[in-house]
Amino acid sequence: MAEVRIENLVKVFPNGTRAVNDVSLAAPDGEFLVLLGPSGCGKTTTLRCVAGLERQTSGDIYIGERVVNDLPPGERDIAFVFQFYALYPHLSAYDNIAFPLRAVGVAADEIDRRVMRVAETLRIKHVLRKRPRSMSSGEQQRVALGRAVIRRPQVFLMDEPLTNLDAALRSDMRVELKHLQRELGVTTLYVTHDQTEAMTMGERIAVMQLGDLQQVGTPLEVYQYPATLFVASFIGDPPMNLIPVTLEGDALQGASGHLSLALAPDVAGAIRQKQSGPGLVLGVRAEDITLSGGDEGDMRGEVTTREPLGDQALYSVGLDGQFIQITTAPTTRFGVGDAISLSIDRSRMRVFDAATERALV
Amino acid sequence: MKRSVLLLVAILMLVTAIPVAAQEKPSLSIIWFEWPPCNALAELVKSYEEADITVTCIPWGQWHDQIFTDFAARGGADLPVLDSQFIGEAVAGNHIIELTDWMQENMDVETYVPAALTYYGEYPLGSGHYYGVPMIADVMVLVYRTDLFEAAGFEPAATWTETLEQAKFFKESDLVENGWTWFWCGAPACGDQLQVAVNQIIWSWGGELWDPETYAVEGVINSPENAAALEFSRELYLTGPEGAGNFTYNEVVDGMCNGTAAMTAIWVGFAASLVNPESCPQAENLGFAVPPGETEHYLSLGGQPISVSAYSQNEEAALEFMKWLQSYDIQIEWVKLLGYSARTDVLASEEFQSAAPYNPIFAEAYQLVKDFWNLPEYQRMLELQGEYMNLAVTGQMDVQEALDLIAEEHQAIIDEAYPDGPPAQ
Amino acid sequence: MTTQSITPETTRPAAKPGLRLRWLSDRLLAGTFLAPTLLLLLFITIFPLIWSLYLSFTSYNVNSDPSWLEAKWVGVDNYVYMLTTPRVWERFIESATFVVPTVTLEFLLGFGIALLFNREFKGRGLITTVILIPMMVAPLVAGLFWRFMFQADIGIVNYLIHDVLGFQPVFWLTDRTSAMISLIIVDTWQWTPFIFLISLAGLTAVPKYLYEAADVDRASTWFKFRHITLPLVWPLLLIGIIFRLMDAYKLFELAWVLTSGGPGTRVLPVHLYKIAFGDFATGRASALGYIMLVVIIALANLLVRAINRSRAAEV
Amino acid sequence: MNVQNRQTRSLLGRILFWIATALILVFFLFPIYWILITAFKDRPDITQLPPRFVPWVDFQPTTFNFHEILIEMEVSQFGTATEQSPFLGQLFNSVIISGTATVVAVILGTLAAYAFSRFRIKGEGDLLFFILSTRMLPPVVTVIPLFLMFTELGMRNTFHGITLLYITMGLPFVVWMMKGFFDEVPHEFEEAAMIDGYSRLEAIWRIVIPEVIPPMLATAVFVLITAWNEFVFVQLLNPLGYTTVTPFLYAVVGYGRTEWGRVAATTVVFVSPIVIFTFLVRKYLLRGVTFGAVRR
Repeated sequence: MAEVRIENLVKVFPNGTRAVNDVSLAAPDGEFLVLLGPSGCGKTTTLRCVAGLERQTSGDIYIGERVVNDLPPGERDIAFVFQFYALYPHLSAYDNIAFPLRAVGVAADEIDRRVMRVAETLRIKHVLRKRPRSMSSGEQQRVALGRAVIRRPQVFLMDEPLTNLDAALRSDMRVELKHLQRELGVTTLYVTHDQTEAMTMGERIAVMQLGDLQQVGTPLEVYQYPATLFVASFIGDPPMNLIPVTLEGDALQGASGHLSLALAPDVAGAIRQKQSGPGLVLGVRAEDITLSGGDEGDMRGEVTTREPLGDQALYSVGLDGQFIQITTAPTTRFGVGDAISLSIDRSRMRVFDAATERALV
Repeated sequence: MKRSVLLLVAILMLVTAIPVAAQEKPSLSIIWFEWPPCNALAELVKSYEEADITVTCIPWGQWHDQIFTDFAARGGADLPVLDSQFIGEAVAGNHIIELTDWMQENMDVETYVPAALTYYGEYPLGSGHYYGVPMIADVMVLVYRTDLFEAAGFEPAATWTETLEQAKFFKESDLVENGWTWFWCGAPACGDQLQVAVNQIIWSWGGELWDPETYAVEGVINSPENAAALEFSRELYLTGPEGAGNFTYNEVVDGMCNGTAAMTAIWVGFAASLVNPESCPQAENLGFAVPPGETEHYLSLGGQPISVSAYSQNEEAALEFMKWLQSYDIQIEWVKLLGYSARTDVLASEEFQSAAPYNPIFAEAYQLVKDFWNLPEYQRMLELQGEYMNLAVTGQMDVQEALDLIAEEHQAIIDEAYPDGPPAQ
Repeated sequence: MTTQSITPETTRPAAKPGLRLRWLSDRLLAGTFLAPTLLLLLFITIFPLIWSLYLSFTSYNVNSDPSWLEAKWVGVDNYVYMLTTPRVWERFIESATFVVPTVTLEFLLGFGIALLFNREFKGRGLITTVILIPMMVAPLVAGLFWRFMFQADIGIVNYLIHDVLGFQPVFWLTDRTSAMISLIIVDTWQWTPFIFLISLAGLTAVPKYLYEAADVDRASTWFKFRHITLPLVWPLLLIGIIFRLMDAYKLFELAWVLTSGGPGTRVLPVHLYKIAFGDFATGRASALGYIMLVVIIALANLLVRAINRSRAAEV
Repeated sequence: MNVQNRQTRSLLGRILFWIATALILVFFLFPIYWILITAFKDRPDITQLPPRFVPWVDFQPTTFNFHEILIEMEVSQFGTATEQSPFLGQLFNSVIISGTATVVAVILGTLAAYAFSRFRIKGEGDLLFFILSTRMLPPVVTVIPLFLMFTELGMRNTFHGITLLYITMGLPFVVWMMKGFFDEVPHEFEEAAMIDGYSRLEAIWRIVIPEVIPPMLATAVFVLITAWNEFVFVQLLNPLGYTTVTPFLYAVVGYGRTEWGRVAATTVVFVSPIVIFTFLVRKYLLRGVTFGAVRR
């Protein structure tokens, strides 16, 4: 098993687009690191550069201690699972899984033993004789996985392997994949645009946008302490409420005066010192806001919608043309149009600099 | 009876102009292959009042098959000009009418070169039944480079062996690249070129292709004389350009005209193009003579007979035209237009002798003519002869072996076609 | 399933009432689509087929027999004659010595060039189109000009071999073996572009990600060729080979013009032509024609079955 | 359109590549070049040795041959009789005959191919093989019966006669090529359209037609080439009326002296329409010729 290190990776395509913009990232040995971001953010390109399927414009890639920039994919000891599985249409499942071993001339009985073991673990023994065209997408996906696993590579590189599965199968596969990876302990870079996959599978998540690495952190850090406005808006469902505010003295004031949030002097001081301009954005999760009937909270407003979500209720309150979303216990009973007041948990809020979009506190 | 051959594909092409229905004058159509005499004939017929005549000249490659496909469709031209060897096929399919009696009344039969009448029209040979009359006579003339002969102090030789010595001399000399160039192609697409060339050498060595009385080929075509004649042909071949095994008339004319060969013998029909400086750079240096003989002196007969189609709508008018065509003064007009006549009186006439420098030589050479078998099986026998003799001449097969193979297969063809011997005369 | 051809996101057509009886329209439609092709094929080919098949059992000679309706029935004599005459067997062998090397050479050369050109390089579009021109030239002209070039004394090929490189001149068209070689060279020159085009089409149709997967699986170039390219492209090549096999087998014009059907190149169609148009022995010619047909159908059948087998193993 | 973008990184690899390409181009294109320059030579230059390769350097190009075949040809090399060259008329015939035959063959063949690919046809395999086998009998055998049949039906020397024949000759190729293509086009999109209420015909019109144009054009190239260069049948069936160029090509070779210049000039003019058409559709050639035999 090996550590994967990427340093100042840049990739500019011949048509000029800067797909990857100076990304530096390291996945320690055995870690399941997720590359998360919307489509076109450079996550797949980064993965393909690590695999050697694309040649980076500049920057270095290390697998274990070796620099692999100039090595062809075959010599990087990595396995790549494609989004569309890339199974050989003319070969049976057995031959597809056996392909990498045959490519390097492993003995037939050894191949047979290992293929059977992999088929066992991935529960695809019943399809070994079939060809891809006559298998379900779930089975095809597992065969693709089988082809990667059988080689016992140092690194797994997976490009959205679950996107083509139906919802139910996808959640099962998430668990299975995670379990398989932990059992094999192989360092894995996993690309996805689905934040639930990222949150549930990734030991750490690297969030990318327009080629830039926004933040790398554990799911909790990324969820609770987003480093940039983009990460804040991208992670979490419902997304973090982002309210434009300004610092007046020791309090954050909303544009229309409905919101004023008193801060501890040291916190206000820290903001004032780090902020590059007057514009600030207050970020607070729906579950970090509490509703109350009275009028002593940080903000007063009127309930616009209420959605029962089984284990929670989701309220939205209009403020200066945007809607603040608040999740509460299912039993709270405020109706549409009721006047309510909101109070924000100071310890779990984030303040961002509107210009640099970076978190200040 | 010779067949001049073009290099091209022999799959038929009909170019008979549909005769315009003349008011009262009947219309006749003639079909021949495209070469200067055909244009000359078109010129000649203009002076004929009793009918509107259209002459169609089609590329040689399609000529034989075109006529016979028309026969198959029971149509075609009123007056087809066939080749001497076609007579057998045409009579077998009774596509042309018998002219034996008509000839006696309407033609001065006695003035013709006897061999011409026989070989152009009689089928089966010696049967006395005639189906065609001479349209044009043709024979090969020796063509040589007068300037080279002067330089070497040579005169056109009377015998083939002496001619060979001359050719060898030229081959070794640096006066010219090659000695004797000839149309050695014996392949199916070349028709009868090698065959007419070698036949006259075989006959001049006293050899025969077959015995016309007994239809026997075995022992005749592979006789010692024939073997010697074929051996001689091989040596003559070696004095020519390399790889001439596929030469046709085109390559021979090219060779003589761009000056890479000293001597050849070719149908007099080509003479007109050889003396035309515009199309032949060596025109001034080309002399003509009677081709040589050996112990005997025979030359392959060329020329074509003209016949009357059995499917012609106006047979009378056709026969009238034939009578007009064969008359002395029309034959004189014919030779003036560089045509060639089989009538000895015309050949001796002053008009003919002066029409072209080589005409006197033609008149003399034409007396020595002899021809193949004109059996319906002519085609297959011709092919076999061409294939094996070509291999012998180009040194790819031993001469005797080639002749034995020809004899064996010719005999098989004849035995199959005439199981109980030659047809009753 | 790459989405090269149709993108799933094609906007759905606005719903419009279609024909109610969908299954009828399908069967009716199938009929109307197939009818013109089948009728035309039947109309044009059926009469000649029946006519020549019938006559192959008669001694009909289009020249001497008055009409083919009264042709004399001789049963299988023609077939027996054809199959027992040694000369006909020579022709079959000569045909084989032409067809087999030619189609093999065209396959190897065509597929090789396709592999070579299956990459990005300057002028790729132009070169892949210009190289097709030999295919467009009439066979007669190809034969004529190659004959001009192969002419022993004044041809350019011998000029190059003899005068420039100093070797002995080759009798391309007159020597029995070299005549066949020159025939093969010219046919290969004219029809390799056909196999090249089909091969290149096949190579570009193989999805790129398969090669990426193979690269990752450490497959060598040869291993990729042997286990991905060939198996996927092979059925397409077979179809190309079938068409080439049929045409090379029927070759007539080129042999007639290049070597005049001369020594060593008397392939079956030339022999057949001589029988049909030289001797006008239509009965015999038709018999030989049908023997040839049976041989080529057997060969083509083998190849077609091979294609279906590769597709059928699709289970 | 996937193209292997293995950059031949190494310099040696690139040099070898371009040497191989040069050799290939010389082998395939030199004869074409030789025909082209022969068309611009007059007779003495043509058969000279050492051969004249470069115009303006080795020989002065002349348009004499083109003048002869396009305007007026000197008929017999001996006399001075000239006649208006029939070439242009025949070229027009070639265009309308081969053109119509190609268009009709491609359309009919494509419809049949669609039927074979989409509907379950009884005995489909045998039917397809029958269609293919119509191309197997050597023309020499079928030429006589066709000649008799056309004479009987009065279809000789007509436009529709020869065109019908060329359509039939082109159909097998079109059916096999287009069937392969249709097998490759997924059914789902047509079915989806039909579920939305479209009839099969409308589904074809909206979904299939736009997708099928490229391979039809690619197939058209092959059918056109076969019809354009056909000689055996046209010169037997249409000697008088609607004759195409190929018989003229045979005749123009000449008798006594091979008219290389005229043959070359005729070829250059005769082959250019096909080269142009192929160049126009070159983009579609690759995409259209897969016969659907390469599985995705």
